[in-house]
Amino acid sequence: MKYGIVILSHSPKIAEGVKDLISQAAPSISITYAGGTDENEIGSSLEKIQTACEQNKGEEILAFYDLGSSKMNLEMYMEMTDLTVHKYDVALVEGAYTAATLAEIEAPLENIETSLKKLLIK
Amino acid sequence: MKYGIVILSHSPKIAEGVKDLISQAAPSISITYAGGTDENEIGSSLEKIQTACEQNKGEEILAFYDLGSSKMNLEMYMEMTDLTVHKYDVALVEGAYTAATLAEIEAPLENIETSLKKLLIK
Amino acid sequence: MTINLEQATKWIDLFVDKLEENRSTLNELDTAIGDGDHGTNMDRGAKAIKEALAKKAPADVSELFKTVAFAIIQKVGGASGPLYGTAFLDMSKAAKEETDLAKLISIGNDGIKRRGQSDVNMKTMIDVWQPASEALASGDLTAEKVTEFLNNTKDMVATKGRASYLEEKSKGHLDPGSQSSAYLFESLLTAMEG
Amino acid sequence: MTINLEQATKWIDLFVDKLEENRSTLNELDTAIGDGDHGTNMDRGAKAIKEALAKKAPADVSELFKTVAFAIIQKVGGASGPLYGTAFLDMSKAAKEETDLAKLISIGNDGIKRRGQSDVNMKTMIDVWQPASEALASGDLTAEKVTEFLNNTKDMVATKGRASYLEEKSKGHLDPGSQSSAYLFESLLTAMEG
Ligand SMILES: Nc1ncnc2c1ncn2[C@@H]1O[C@H](COP(=O)(O)OP(=O)(O)O)[C@@H](O)[C@H]1O
Ligand SMILES: Nc1ncnc2c1ncn2[C@@H]1O[C@H](COP(=O)(O)OP(=O)(O)O)[C@@H](O)[C@H]1O
Ligand SMILES: [Mg+2]
Ligand SMILES: [Mg+2]
Ligand SMILES: [Mg+2]
Ligand SMILES: [Mg+2]
Repeated sequence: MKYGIVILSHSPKIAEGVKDLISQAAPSISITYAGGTDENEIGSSLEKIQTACEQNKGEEILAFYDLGSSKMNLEMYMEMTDLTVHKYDVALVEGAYTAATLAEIEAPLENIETSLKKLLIK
Repeated sequence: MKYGIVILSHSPKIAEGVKDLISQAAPSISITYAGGTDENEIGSSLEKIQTACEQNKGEEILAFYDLGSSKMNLEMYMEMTDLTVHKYDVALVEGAYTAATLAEIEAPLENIETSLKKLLIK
Repeated sequence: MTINLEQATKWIDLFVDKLEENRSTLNELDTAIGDGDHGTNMDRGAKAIKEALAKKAPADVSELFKTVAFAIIQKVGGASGPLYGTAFLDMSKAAKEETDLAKLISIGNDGIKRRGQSDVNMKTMIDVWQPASEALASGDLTAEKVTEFLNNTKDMVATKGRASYLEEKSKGHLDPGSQSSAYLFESLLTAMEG
Repeated sequence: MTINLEQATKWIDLFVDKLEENRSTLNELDTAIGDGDHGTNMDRGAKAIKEALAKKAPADVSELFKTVAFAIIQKVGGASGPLYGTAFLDMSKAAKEETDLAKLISIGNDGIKRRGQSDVNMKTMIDVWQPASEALASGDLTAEKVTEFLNNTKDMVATKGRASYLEEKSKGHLDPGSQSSAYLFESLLTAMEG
């Protein structure tokens, strides 16, 4: 599979819920998530981000996050990893849904990114 | 309390997670949510929307949704109710967070809406 | 052409049967360009309609449509819930005074457009409802025409609903909501025949 | 002025103590313009640093900073995690060659700016780090100055971090990350004194 999706949220429930939601529209896409701190409280965890990215089955990763510290942890991870991770500064739920829908029909990255541009808010 | 926040999502987990996340920044704001169908599957429920709005303690409601059918159910509810419900076509998580933060410090609606305008994506 | 309670009841009964029979067809269509649940959603609505009608037989067409609307609104769970729900709710209100079928359908169509902020050519159920309503008005709606309206959605690019996320790639597939609407109008034609 | 392992160890020990002592102060500052967890976050980091240092005594300043960085990155859980974490990680890399304290702090400051895409006057910890780094370079950093830098954040309007959601209303409150950074530099001054 070309693209996998990784969801990062401060809330474990949001992260899991986004996976549930977008899986319906993209049943064949690998979707992994990192939600909350190591103790599953509101926050973010570099370790969870790492695990979510490593367990994802996509050749390249499309990553979506909610607030600033998820973004910073993601960028920190991107500096450390050899995986190809694309980070999008778009609305979390809506952006992940859009990307999943398009990845499901094997749309090229260019098309996915054109659609995501409309959701840029960060 | 002047403004309460209602979160509508196709996913019960997203709805609850958004409440968890924004409660941290807005501990004194009434935040209620409607997630998923009556059977807690992915979808939306007019009845849950009604309950969430009726149980909210705000004098006026600021409502945030994820996808089209939540929006349509919300609009349907708005046609039926006497409550004042403001619906925002913005990024769900980010919009609700922004509104909650500002409502917490009792910012006027005008200010809240100016901030939300930057998150318009629907 | 006017519609009476007997005809309207038959219409809804036939529609409900078709929805239950074609649950998987509708799901498959929705899998291609949506989230794969349109059949499940409408089937849930169908069962709720049956149950509500079994509980209390409506006294007139307006009450029948209201029962249908409430069952759909409460139970469908997808976008088609508020859409079909608004159509039947608006038709129910109108049916208090109005008995002309074409007028009622046209009012239902307007309800869907209002609720969905949509119009023809967006690859939605409107692409069956609106031409069907027009054909009814000119007295020449046939099952063939309904199929034609449905098939026309195939080459459209969706600009509303979930399929719109696919943009150009939504081409080449029938719209699931147009398929369920085709069942609705086929059922109507059969009910009005005899 | 250069920094050696003994001084650096003392610095971190003092910082960790201050974080633990002032957990609720930091939480209160963050409650006013954030989500109320900066004290809890930094306290978690402090405990992780202590634990990591107890497990394995670092051989040099670079290793010490690396241990601090990893503990913070792994345990803090808020924005301050990657921010302080990047500062100490970058200082750790630089400390392999560099012993000049002002240079190291300046490198840490650059790390925070890179990670946070931020600069001075955005009402963040940068507003303590950057002037402190400059004062160190000119050899005149004092505890009074640190307090002054911290107090300057009070009238700033936040344009980064959670407080930026409050826009104008973020005025009139100290930035919590600047307060924890003030503890960091106060600890540093004490450690370097003797
Ligand atoms: N804005 C809209 N206006 C009109 N019809 C719409 C709109 N959005 C969706 N639809 C119709 O609803 C159908 C999908 O219904 P369904 O699958 O039950 O809901 P969901 O998309 O929430 O899963 C589409 O095939 C389309 O015909
Ligand atoms: N982009 C940024 N650049 C620099 N510092 C920042 C940035 N975002 C936040 N901060 C700092 O982090 C502090 C908040 O840390 P903390 O409360 O632990 O994290 P969170 O905001 O995720 O809850 C702020 O007071 C500010 O000093
Ligand atoms: Mg569907
Ligand atoms: Mg659905
Ligand atoms: Mg905080
Ligand atoms: Mg936090």
